Parts: sequence; C-alpha cells; structure tokens
Amino acid sequence: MHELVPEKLVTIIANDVFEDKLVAIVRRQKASGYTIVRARGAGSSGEQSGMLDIDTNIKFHVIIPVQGLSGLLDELRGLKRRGYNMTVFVSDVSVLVS
Amino acid sequence: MHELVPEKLVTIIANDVFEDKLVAIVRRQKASGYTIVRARGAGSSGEQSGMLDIDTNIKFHVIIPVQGLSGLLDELRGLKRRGYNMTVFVSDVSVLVS
Amino acid sequence: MHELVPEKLVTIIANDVFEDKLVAIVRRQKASGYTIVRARGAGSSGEQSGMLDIDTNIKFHVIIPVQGLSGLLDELRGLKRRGYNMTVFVSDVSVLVS
Amino acid sequence: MSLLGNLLIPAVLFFALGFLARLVKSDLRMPPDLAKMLSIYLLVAIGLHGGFALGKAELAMAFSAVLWAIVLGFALPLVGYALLLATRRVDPLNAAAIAAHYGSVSAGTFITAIAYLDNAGVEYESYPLIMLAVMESPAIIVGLLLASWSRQKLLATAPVAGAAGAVMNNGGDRQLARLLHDAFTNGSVMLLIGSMVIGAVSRPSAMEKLFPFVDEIFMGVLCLFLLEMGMEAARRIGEFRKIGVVLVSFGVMMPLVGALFGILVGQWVLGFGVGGTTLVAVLGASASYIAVPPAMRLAVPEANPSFYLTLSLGITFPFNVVVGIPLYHFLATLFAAA
Amino acid sequence: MSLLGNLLIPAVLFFALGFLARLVKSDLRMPPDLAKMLSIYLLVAIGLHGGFALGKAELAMAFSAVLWAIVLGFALPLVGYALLLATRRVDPLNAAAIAAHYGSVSAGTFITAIAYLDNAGVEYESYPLIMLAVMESPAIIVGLLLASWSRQKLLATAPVAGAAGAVMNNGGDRQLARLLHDAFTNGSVMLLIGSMVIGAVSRPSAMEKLFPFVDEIFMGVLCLFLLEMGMEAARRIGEFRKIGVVLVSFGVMMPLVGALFGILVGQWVLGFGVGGTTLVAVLGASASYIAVPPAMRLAVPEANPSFYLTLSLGITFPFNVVVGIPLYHFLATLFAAA
Amino acid sequence: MSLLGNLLIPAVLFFALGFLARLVKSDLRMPPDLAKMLSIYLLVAIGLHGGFALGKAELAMAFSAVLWAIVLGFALPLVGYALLLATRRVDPLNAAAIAAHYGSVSAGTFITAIAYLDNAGVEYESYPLIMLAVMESPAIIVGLLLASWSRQKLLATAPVAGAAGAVMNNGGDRQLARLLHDAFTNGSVMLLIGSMVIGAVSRPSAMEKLFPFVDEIFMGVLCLFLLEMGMEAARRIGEFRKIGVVLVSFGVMMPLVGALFGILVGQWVLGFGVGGTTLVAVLGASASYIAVPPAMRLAVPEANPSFYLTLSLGITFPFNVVVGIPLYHFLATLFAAA
Ligand SMILES: Nc1ncnc2c1ncn2[C@@H]1O[C@H](COP(=O)(O)O)[C@@H](O)[C@H]1O
Ligand SMILES: Nc1ncnc2c1ncn2[C@@H]1O[C@H](COP(=O)(O)O)[C@@H](O)[C@H]1O
Ligand SMILES: Nc1ncnc2c1ncn2[C@@H]1O[C@H](COP(=O)(O)O)[C@@H](O)[C@H]1O
Ligand code: NA
Ligand code: NA
Ligand code: NA
Repeated sequence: MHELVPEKLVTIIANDVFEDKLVAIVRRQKASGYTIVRARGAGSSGEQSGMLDIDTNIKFHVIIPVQGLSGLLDELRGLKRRGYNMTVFVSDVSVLVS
Repeated sequence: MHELVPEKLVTIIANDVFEDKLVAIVRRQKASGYTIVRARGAGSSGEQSGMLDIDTNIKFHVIIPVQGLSGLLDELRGLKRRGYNMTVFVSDVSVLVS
Repeated sequence: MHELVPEKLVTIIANDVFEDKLVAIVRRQKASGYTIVRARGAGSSGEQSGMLDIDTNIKFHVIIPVQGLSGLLDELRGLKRRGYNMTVFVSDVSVLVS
Repeated sequence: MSLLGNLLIPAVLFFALGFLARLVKSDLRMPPDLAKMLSIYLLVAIGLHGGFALGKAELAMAFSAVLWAIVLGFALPLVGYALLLATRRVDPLNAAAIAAHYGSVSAGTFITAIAYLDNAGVEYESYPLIMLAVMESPAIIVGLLLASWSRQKLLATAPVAGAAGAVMNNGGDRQLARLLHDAFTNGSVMLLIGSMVIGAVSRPSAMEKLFPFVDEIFMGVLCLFLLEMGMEAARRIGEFRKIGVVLVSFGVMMPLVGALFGILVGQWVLGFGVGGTTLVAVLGASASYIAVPPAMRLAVPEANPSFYLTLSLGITFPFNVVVGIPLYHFLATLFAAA
Repeated sequence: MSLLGNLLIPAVLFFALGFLARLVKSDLRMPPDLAKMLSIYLLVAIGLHGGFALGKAELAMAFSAVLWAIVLGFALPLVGYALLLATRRVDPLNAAAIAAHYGSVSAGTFITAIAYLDNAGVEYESYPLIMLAVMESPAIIVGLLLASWSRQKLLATAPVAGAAGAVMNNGGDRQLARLLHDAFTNGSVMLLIGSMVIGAVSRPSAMEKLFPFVDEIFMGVLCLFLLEMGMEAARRIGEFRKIGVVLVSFGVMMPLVGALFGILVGQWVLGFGVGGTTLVAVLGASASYIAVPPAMRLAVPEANPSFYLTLSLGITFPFNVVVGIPLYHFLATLFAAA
Repeated sequence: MSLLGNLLIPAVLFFALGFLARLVKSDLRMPPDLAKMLSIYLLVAIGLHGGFALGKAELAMAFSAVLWAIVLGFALPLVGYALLLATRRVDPLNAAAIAAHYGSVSAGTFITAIAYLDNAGVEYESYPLIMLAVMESPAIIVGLLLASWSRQKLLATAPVAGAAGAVMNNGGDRQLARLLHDAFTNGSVMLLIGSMVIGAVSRPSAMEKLFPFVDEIFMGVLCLFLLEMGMEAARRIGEFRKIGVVLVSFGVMMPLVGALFGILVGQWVLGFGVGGTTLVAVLGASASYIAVPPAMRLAVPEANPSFYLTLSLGITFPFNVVVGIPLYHFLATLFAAA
C-alpha cells in the first residue's frame, strides 16, 4: 500500500520582489521546503507582463502538515493587511511518503 | 480566524497562441485576474518541446467564485468543440481573503 | 451540462535530470500526456537555485484516471526507494471532456 | 561552389551537428529562448544591412519586386493545395493549412542562402530581401480563404452542420479582419520591415557604428541558430512514420516547384543576376515555420499541427539548407546561361 | 544635431519601432529575459569603458562629482514630493514613492544620451558616469524617509492606527537598516561600480582585448534594448486614463525641472563642457525603472505601482529618449554660450 | 606574470565581483539561462579556434595526447577515491561520486587558463584542447564502476539487500550501456568535438568570416560567464559548515595532486612547452561541474549532491581560477627549467 499522507498545499501568487519575505516565512514556519515557478498574470494591481524585473510574478508553493497551516496563514494574512498584494489559496493534497 | 473562501481553480493547458483568446474569455467572465506559467509537455496533439515559439504551452490559471464556474466552462467547451486542443480541469481551493 | 470527469492529478517536483525517467514512466503507465514546468526551490537535498543546469527543478504534472493512480505511484515509490529525491503529491481534479 | 562545397560551410555543418546530436540522443539542450533571441538578431541584422543597400535602390524595381512577391505568395499556396488534394492523403482543411506554409517563406533558409552566396563569392541584388518581408503574409490569407472554402464545401456535403457551421456564421467577417490584421502586424514582418526602414533612413555615419554588430558577428550567430534548428528538425523525424511517404515526398517536391516559379520570376520577369535569382528561388522553395503555424493553429484548429510542422520544419527546411540552396544556385546558373 | 537628427539615430528609431509594434497590437514578443541580459551587457560595457577613462581622471574632481550627485539625489525627490502634493491627485505615500523614482536615475536613458553625443560628435567628461552610479541610491533613502514621515502624519490625523501603526512600530529601525543595505548593494549599482573599478585597475593590454566586446557591438545591443523598452513603454499607455492628465503632465514637467538642476550643477558648479553638462541634465531628468520600483514595492506597499511605473516607464522614459536628450543638449549649449 | 598579475585580469576580477555580490547579499540576479548561453558560446568558440589550429597538427602527437588524456581520466578518480576513503568522512558511494568529478574537467577553468596565458603572452600547444574534450567522459565511467563496486561491497557486508540489491540486479548491464552512451553523447562533449571538427574541415576563407565572433568578443563573454560563476560559487559557501574542514581541504589538495599528474604528463610524457604543460595541469586539477553532476545524480542517487557540488563548484573552481592557474604556470616553469 502507498503511504499517502493528507497535507495542505499553500500557493501564493505575488510579485517576485516578495520572494525573500516568503522564503523567510516558510523557514520560520519550519516547512520542509518550497517550490517557486516564474509566472505572469493580471489582477487588482494591474498586468504583470513578466518582461521586466519589475513586473514578474512568482507562484510560490509550500506543502505543510495540516497542523502547520494556521501559523503560515497568520503570517500571510499579516503581509496582506500591511498592503502587500498577493493571491493566496490552499488546496488538499495527498503526499507520497514512500 | 482566517477567512478562507471556497472557490474554484480552473487550469487550462494549451499552446501559447491561445493566450489572447483565454484572456478575453476571462475578462468576459469578470474573473478578478489570471496567472500564466510557461510549460511544455505532450498529449494527443504530439510533443510540445517548448524550444520554439510554435511548440510552447502555457498553464493558465483562473480562480473564480463557484457560481462563475459554469459560464467559464461553457466558453471553454465551445473552444474545444471548435477543434482547439486544450486540457482543462477544475480543482477546489480555499482562497485567503482578509 | 458539462462533462466533468473526476480524475487524479499527480505532481512530481524533482531535479530536471529525472525528466526522461519520468516521461518513460508516464508512457509505460499509458497516461494520455504530461506537462512540465521549470521550477526552483529548496528541500531536504538543499537549495535548487535554477541558475545552472545542475540545480534546476521541474514540476511534472500527470492527469490520470483514478484506476491508473496505483500503478503510477508504485513506480514513483520505487524511484524514491532507490534514493531518488523527489516530492510527489496527488490532488483531485475534475477534467472537462467534450 | 559545388554541393560538397556547401556542406563545408560552417553554418551548414552546425546544422548537421545539431541534427546528429538529436539522432544519437545526446543530452545537449539549448536554453528555450536562445533560438528566438538569435533569430531576432538575424532579422534585425539582415534588415539593417538590406535597408541600407535599398536606400540606394531603384524605386520602380523595388515596386516590381514587391508586386511579384505578392503574386508568388498568392500562386504557390494554390499550387500546393491542388497537389495535396491530388495525393488524397489529407482532407481539404489540412491541405489548406499545409499549402499556406509553402506560399510563405523561411527567413532562416533565406539567411543561410545569403551566407552560401557570400561564401561562394556570388553577388546578389538587395530586392529579394523586400520580397522576403512581403511574402510572409499573402499566403496566410490564401490559406485562410482556402480553409474557409473547404469548410463550406464540407458543410454542403454534410448537412448536419453543427459546431463547424456556427464558426462560419458567427465568426465570418470579423474573424477575417482580425486575421488580416494579424498577418500584417506579424512580429517578424514588423521587425524585418522596421529594420529595413531604419537602415534606409539612418545617416551613414550612424550606420557605421552598427556594422560590427550587424556584419562581423553575423556568421557566428547564424551558426548557433542553425545548430539549434538542426536539433529541432531532427526532433520531428519520429513523426515521419505517422505522416507517410507520400506527404514526405510532397515536402521535397513542393520546394522544387516553388524554386522553379522563383527562378522564372527572378530571372525572366525581374531580370536579376544569378545571385538574386537564387534568392528568389529560395523564397519560392522555403516554407514558413515561424509566422504561419500560429496563424493556422488559431484559424484552422481542425488541421493537425503535426502535419504542417513536420513537413515544414522536419523535411523542407533541412532539404533546402543542405541540398536545395546549392541546387537552386546551380539551376539559376543554368537558366542564366540559356 | 537637431531634434530631427536625434530621431534618425538608429537606437531612437528602434525605440519608436518597439512602441509602434505594441500600438498596432503586433504579436512581436521578446523573450522575457532578453531585456535583462542586454541591460547587464550595457552596464558592464559602459562601466568598463568609463572606468578605464576614469583611471586617468582627477581625484578632486571625481570627489566633487560624487558629492554633487548625492546633493541632486537628495534634493530632487523633495522637489518632486512637494510638486506632487501640490497637484492634490495623490496621497502622501504615493507621492513619496513617485518622488523617489525621479531622484534616482535611468541607466537606459543615460546610455542613450551617450549614443546621442557620440553620434553628434560632442565630447563629454567621464565624471557623469560615477554620478550615475552614485545617484541610484540616495533617492531611495529620501523616498523611504518621506514615506515614513507621511505614514506618521496619517497616523496622527487618524488616531485609529491599526495595521499601519503596527508597521511603524515593529518595523522601524531594523527595516530602515535593511533598506539602506538594499540600496547600497543594489544589483545594478554593484555591476556598474564593479565594472568601473575593473576598468580602472586592469592593465591596458588586458583591456584592449575587451574593447571589441565593449565598444564595437555596443550600438547594436543598445538598439535591441531600446526596441524592447519601446514595447514596454507602449504597454503602459493603456494606464494613462487611470492616471489622469495632471499626473501625466507631472511626468513631463518633472524631467524638465530635474534637467535644469542638472544643468546648473554640471555647468556652473562642476564646470563641465556642453557634453558633460548634457549628461548631468539627463541624470537629473531621468527616472528610475530598475532599482527604485522593487524598493518601493517592498517598503511602501501602500503606494500603487501603476502610478510610479506608468509615470517612469510610460511617460518620462519615452519623453527623455525622444524629446528630452536633444532638448537638454540644446539648453546646455545655450547656457554654455551665456 | 605574478599571482597578483593574474588577479588583475578582468575575467578573474569579474569572478571576484560576482563572488562579492553574493557575499554582501546583493540583489544582483542573472537571468537563469544566461550562464548556459555563455557557456555554449565559449565551447563553440574555443572548439572552432582549436579545431582550426589542430587542422595543421601532427596526427601522431594528437593521438598520443588523446591516449594520455584517457590515462589521466582513469587514474585521477582512483587516486581521489582512495584519498576520500582515507579521510573517513564519506561512505564509498559518496567517495565514488566525488572522485568522478575530479577525474573529469571544467571547461570554464580551462578557458580561464587560456585567457591567463594569452594575457601573459605565453604560447601554448593546441593538443590540450582535444584532451579537454576527451577527458569529460572516462572519469564518469570510472566513477560508475567504483560506485557499483562499493554498492556490492555494501551488499556483501549487509546481507539484507533490499532495494539496493534490486538496482544491481535488474539494472546491471543495460544501465551501464545507457550510462556509457550518456557519457559519450554528453552535450558539452558533442558541442566541443563538433566545433573542433567544423573548425578543422572548413575552408580558411569561411573560417575568417567567423573570427570576429570567435575571437574578438571572446574575452568579454568570458568576463560575464565568470561573473555569474562567481555568484554560483559564493552561493555554496553556506554549505561549507555541513561539509566539514577535512572535505574542504580535499577540495584544495586534490587539484594540487591532479596538477602534478598533469605537469608530469604534459612536460615529461608529451614534451609540451610551459604553456601546454600549464594547460594539462589545469585539466588534471579542475573538477567537472557540468557533465558529471547529472550523471552521478542519475546513476548514484545514494550520494549527496551537496557534497560533490560544493566541492567542485564552491571550492575547487574558485581555488583554480584565483590561485591554481598562476600556481600551475609557475610550477610548469620550474619543471621546464629543471
Ligand atoms: N482570479 C485570479 N485567478 C488567478 N490568478 C489571479 C487572480 N487574481 C489575481 N491573480 C494573480 O495574482 C497576482 C496578484 O494579484 P492582485 O493582488 O489582484 O494584483 C496577479 O498578478 C495574478 O497573477
Ligand atoms: N494526461 C495529461 N496530464 C498532464 N498534462 C496533459 C495530459 N494530456 C495533455 N496534457 C497537456 O495538455 C497539452 C495539450 O494536450 P492535447 O490537447 O492532448 O495535445 C499537452 O501538450 C500537455 O501539456
Ligand atoms: N514542503 C515543500 N513544499 C513545496 N515544495 C517542496 C517541499 N519540500 C521539497 N519541495 C520541492 O521538492 C524538491 C525536492 O525536495 P527534496 O527531495 O526534499 O530535496 C525541492 O527542491 C523543492 O522544490
Ligand atoms: Na515558399
Ligand atoms: Na533623476
Ligand atoms: Na581533473
């Protein structure tokens, strides 16, 4: 049988200047790692064409155990409240532990 | 408490010439934005190596409220019926609002 | 009505030298295709900065019917057991058919 | 310069190297944007260079070249369409999409031909460059008209119109207008024509500062570009089996037909020398793999991209680069002597 | 060289071509990293070149240039901030963020000005290059201080502090220290200063081997860079309507104010010739679109990026490249004659 | 040229600049594909250049150079493996993977050495370039054999074979065949050998058109490449602590051992001059960071990539570029005088 452990996948879409901030949060929350993909898009803060350093987005993924979700979201909500534009969403995933 | 609102994440994988068509649909459906990631892959229409303009895919993401899903899928199904090759799937996500 | 078929989305995050191995597995498992996105990140095997060939990750996606999941996971677990570092997780998706 | 001579041009050898690397399944991989960057450079360099030369050209001749480029661009897809239907291997919509590629041109092939002529020390007129810019678009329009006409025929024979009918009705004129717009504002057309205009209007002293960039590193960039195109061509040969021998031989015959049309126009109608005639033959012979594929994907989604990409990039492009260019040069020399 | 003369420089024409391509909605797309690569090249090339020249410069003069660069970098954002508040179109936080851009500089504009002077055959001092490197950072600091001061004022007037108050308290000094660090280790500052030092300390024989790379292909690379910047500038014009005519005219007036400051400093204080004075005017007039935007996004998240990006990249950059540079040159000539 | 002289070569200074930028946590970031593009250029340029020179070389000597390159490639990993096991800091599988890196070579280091010799005005033979191409692969094979042998030993001592045993059994020969294929069709090997062949067979008139590309911008491209490699090297120094002082000193000692082997082969066996001997020393001293790491990741997944990447890229590469090259040159001069 496969060991599929239910965890949470948190995805953050934001301008790439926030990368270091997000990595710091993930480290503080003791996640086992993170994955970053380059993205572009549009939202309430206009088009992010991905052509210049100043308008490139990242899609930032963190898989965390269910009990770690709340702490992570607290920090992200803090950022959003302080005016940082980002799209954050959570999905359910089953992680293969071998 | 976190405000986690259940919404739908629609993901479309297609050749990147369809980007403008997809953006137009998303605007018509009044989604709040979209996110695009460059991709490659293979499917029924052969390999998309991502090396030339003509064989690069995109992964196109839209988060929409549950009630907007049907209209968006109608348009996408229309495209597929007219012969446009694309892979479309929907997942459940919880979007952080505060 | 839309034909939304429930399937499984398997996502593998790994160093990009494993790409050929993953494509071979997907072909053996008779999946209808796959999608690859370039990524970077960090995990138990250190930082993958994405700057050199030797430290670039890929995010590898396969959509398969529910009954195909077990065979695919078996092969992936085999790789993991043999020492290949990779993050593998499964999510539920509804695929638009027609 | 003989065929063998051509094969010893570094640019062609790099094409062969790229081809070989894929054949032996080497893990050589190029960064995904390198080909695009190199081709931007090549278009700009050749545009500036040609525009500067054209600044001194005769207007009447230039006009005549443009006219005949349009004629070729409209005529060749019709010939290709008829040939393809005669093979009975593709339906009319696929035939229309493939034919459009052969009416249009490949800047990569044209630039390789220029390198070949430079190496062989053959002089050539600068008018074929305008023809290159002009010929990208007409074939797209013919292809779309052929596709739309084929679709209507299909509807007539299959009265259960359904979705396809809807496209014709709700799309129709608006769609055509958009596609015309797309054909004329195509990225590579704008880059080429723009650079030509800049080359023509800039002051010679300003152009001089650009020449090391435009001229001296040109050959090296072309080598890297063809290295990558060799890899891309070889990537397609797995598809040959799916496509079948008849279509594969269309990919070799059609360039010959196009080259003949080109030689007639270049030599007899426009009165070019051997070099210029060779270049017009290359325009006739080459098939687009940049501007036309996206246009067909968008406007003729029913056609199978494997067909037109494999033919244009996997067969016709290598054929022209390795065999075609010296052959057309040889033929142009023959016709000139006749 | 007249304004029209400027417009016929290839580099400026390529800017126009890129602008036009977006206006007509061409599908011309550049690879996402091309602009970044070209600007790395441009910074390194200009740094090596200038550093080599500076190796022979007077220390006292260099010191004086650095000093006045800092003065300009501190003074201009204050002027900009006051002007912006006077328009009553933006709140103090947005005004601070915008003003920081105008106190800093645009390397792209500066390099275009160098190409313009080279084309016009005007000599120029090498000191303005150090000023370019120095001026990237001070304005960021002033911008942050203005933002922090505005935030405090907002808190004072709106006693329900909430989240914004929290930022001030928990962030405070540590945040400022980090932002100072960021301002001084900014990537383009390090690249430019590093290349200048390398150009200054390397042996001439070693530098000679670099010159084909640094000099000869420079103009061509600048053309491609401006082609892309033209497209990026045009991408923003859709935002003009959101921004309003008053702010748009700030994007034209503020460069003129900055240029005047620059002319005064260049001509009267530092005693440069017409070429050097023109370059200092360009430093005053240009607005950052590389170093400052990320700094503001991080430190002043309350400000709307559409405002500062549209102003700096969509209005001031094209204005300077097309109209500003020849105008400042003309003004510098006038002042020199006076 | 003294050690200090080496440090004032622009290419080495750019390496230092990149290193420094990461140390001070600058936000300088290079586009992810830039290093790859620059190294494709460097391999092609050096291949064409060397192939052209080799076209005039003695066959017997070339053959002898190839032979001794293979000898070095087989011998050095064995030495490295023994040294590593003697440190008792890594298990045999990690030792095998690390050793393979040191038997192979770093094209970046070799090219920097060429720039160093050019700067110092030292002549050198063109044979070491073939040795560079030849030496990429043998060490991979030795590494795999060592790993497979270590795995068997581990199985023998730990009879509960499990998964690891499965690999040996079901993988075995097929896997070895595939890895041999991979070693010989490695991308950079093909690019280098392909370019050498093209340089050797192309007509001189054709090669002349390539020289501005191949020669003149070479130094500049090398500077940008080393800038980025400096950043990548510095990125690894955080890992030093995890690796420990013993392994770190292996990263400095092993190049010295390799260089001595290289000097013996270059000077005594092959009879090269000081320049050629220095280059063979560099081949012996340098560790692969392009071809070997992916091969080890695929074939020896049990080994920890942090070990071999940190050693090869974070320690040995900077050591060779900054200290090693002038040191080996000095030693080669000593030996030649002896
Ligand atoms: N509805 C949406 N669906 C997908 N991505 C979105 C959506 N809204 C915003 N985004 C992404 O999130 C980024 C920041 O959004 P915003 O803060 O609204 O500007 C945008 O640039 C998009 O890439
Ligand atoms: N089973 C699959 N799993 C993941 N991605 C797929 C799958 N099938 C197709 N795709 C992606 O969707 C694109 C278009 O698919 P197709 O229309 O089947 O050619 C392909 O190029 C792949 O990137
Ligand atoms: N918790 C996590 N969340 C998201 N991605 C992760 C996580 N852990 C590891 N990864 C990704 O998986 C890759 C391999 O992980 P590892 O095998 O732990 O080194 C890393 O380079 C990351 O890109
Ligand atoms: Na044609
Ligand atoms: Na300014
Ligand atoms: Na070695």
